[in-house]
Amino acid sequence: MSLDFKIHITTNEIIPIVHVNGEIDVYTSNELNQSIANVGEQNPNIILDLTNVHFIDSTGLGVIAFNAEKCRRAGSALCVICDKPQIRKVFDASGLSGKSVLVVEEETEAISAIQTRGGSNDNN
Amino acid sequence: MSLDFKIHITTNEIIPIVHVNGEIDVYTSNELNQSIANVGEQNPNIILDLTNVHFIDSTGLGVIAFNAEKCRRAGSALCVICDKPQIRKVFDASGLSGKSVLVVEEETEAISAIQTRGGSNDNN
Amino acid sequence: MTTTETSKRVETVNLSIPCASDYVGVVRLAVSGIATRMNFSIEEIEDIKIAVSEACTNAVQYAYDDPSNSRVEIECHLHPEQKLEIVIIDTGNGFDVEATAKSKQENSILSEDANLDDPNSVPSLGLGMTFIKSLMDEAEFISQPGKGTTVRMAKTI
Amino acid sequence: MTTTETSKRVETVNLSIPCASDYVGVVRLAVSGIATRMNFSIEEIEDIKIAVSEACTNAVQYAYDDPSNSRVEIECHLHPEQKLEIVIIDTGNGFDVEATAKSKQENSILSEDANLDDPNSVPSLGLGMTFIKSLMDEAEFISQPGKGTTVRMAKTI
Ligand SMILES: Nc1ncnc2c1ncn2[C@@H]1O[C@H](COP(=O)(O)OP(=O)(O)O)[C@@H](O)[C@H]1O
Ligand SMILES: Nc1ncnc2c1ncn2[C@@H]1O[C@H](COP(=O)(O)OP(=O)(O)O)[C@@H](O)[C@H]1O
Repeated sequence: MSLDFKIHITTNEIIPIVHVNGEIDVYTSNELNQSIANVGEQNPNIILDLTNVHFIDSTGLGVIAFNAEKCRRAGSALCVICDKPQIRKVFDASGLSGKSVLVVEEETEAISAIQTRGGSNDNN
Repeated sequence: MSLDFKIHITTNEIIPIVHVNGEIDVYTSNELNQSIANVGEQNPNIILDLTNVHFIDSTGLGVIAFNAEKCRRAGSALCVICDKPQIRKVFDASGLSGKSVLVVEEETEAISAIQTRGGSNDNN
Repeated sequence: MTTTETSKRVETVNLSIPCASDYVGVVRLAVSGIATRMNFSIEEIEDIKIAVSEACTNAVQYAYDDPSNSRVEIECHLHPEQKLEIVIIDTGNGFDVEATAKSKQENSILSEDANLDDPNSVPSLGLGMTFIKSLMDEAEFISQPGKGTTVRMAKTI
Repeated sequence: MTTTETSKRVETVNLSIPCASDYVGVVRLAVSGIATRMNFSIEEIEDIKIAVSEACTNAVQYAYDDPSNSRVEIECHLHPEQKLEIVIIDTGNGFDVEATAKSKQENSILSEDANLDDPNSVPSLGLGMTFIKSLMDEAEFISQPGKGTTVRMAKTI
């Protein structure tokens, strides 16, 4: 069902990945924000996997931008994995993709993007 | 999208197969009825593939039972392929599965069921 | 509606559609969305979708002589005890609920004397009300000749 | 609604929800069902879903001081010229549409002086109305202080 929403966390190498399933909107974005905040307490860098997200609006973008900007100010990075054109389009329309939020299509890209831009977790 | 509805016809050996995609309800069942009627003009036996049907109610059942009963009276058979428990359940609840409508899980089963029960098309 | 809500009140979603077969699927989608958020199981959601579909289909097929300017109203009441109550209302011709329940299936496809010659008029199975009763925990049919029909159904998680 | 319908009239589906974030997804589902039946493309349906979501979200977030007894009404008008018009209505506080359009994004996350210290209060992006305007063919915001806000949007296939 398209109203199901689930989050689970994995860790690839040293960067935690927040995998989101479902729709990110005003109802679900609080839970996403909380998940990212929890992960962020332990790790400066975060990968957000939106491969299984089929809807996002400006409320969802707001939560992602908020956390990405926090990362940026702290010298780390938040990277979004997203291969769906319709989700990608929302990031592009918002003007966020170029700024604090890195948007890539695959996990390997996300890891190298973070290592380049955010600096590795080893520095902490 | 779950409101998309499509029908296409293939022929396996000598029995035509009506493949249905989407939801069979009061809105779409006329189109299904028409498709089966068209196929039935050429062929006494019919296989109805509901593998990609995710919803059916009594209106849809009515159309299937109507055509199955027509086949039965003509000495041929209509066989339904259906592997989804929730669709199967509707057939079972209706009491149709045992009577004119044969319900099986796979195409090969459907072919042999029709050849046993309906007699092969060669007889015509 | 969910564990994050502390509301102990009934919350209501209302839907109003033209009395036409096109819109029955829209009602199913909206209702399945509500049932999903209430955390009904997939099987329960399927049951609710069928029951709602049967009631809306009956309104579309039988309620009005001329349905073109008529409407069907659907009320979804989300009870705090995790019960979803759905009410489908038409203001059509109404029917005799008891007599229909008794005579059901007499003119069904499955009876030997059913006329199957006209492919454009498929006789009904007479299963709609039976499905509603068997798939939901509660089902009530209230119909008044000339005033219309109200079908009230409910399911608890 | 489709090619099989000969109706040349506007057909309307109405939806009414409690003013709560839970129900915004239900509205998206219902609207996407209508748009699918009208044969909008998948991309267009996504655009419509986002625009509707933004308008409902604004009603839920900003319209009422105490949203607990308040409602949001959604009207979907299906025009025969394959135009879907959607109107989202709240009877809340209203706001100054022009002033807001001018000042938008001033307190956004993306401004350097945005306060990001409280993880429980995420500043908004100020993109909702912009998205509605850019994703739909028509968009109109009518708001009266103390009376509420009506957002009218439309897209043609
Ligand atoms: N909303 C309604 N308005 C008028 N008549 C109705 C309505 N719902 C049901 N009926 C009557 O009750 C009968 C039985 O309905 P049902 O059990 O759903 O079986 P079916 O729809 O297959 O005939 C219908 O044939 C119709 O005559
Ligand atoms: N329905 C509404 N009721 C009251 N105020 C509203 C409503 N919709 C929008 N607003 C006001 O307009 C502002 C801009 O809205 P919007 O462009 O959607 O951006 P955002 O929601 O990200 O702030 C909101 O912050 C709010 O003050």
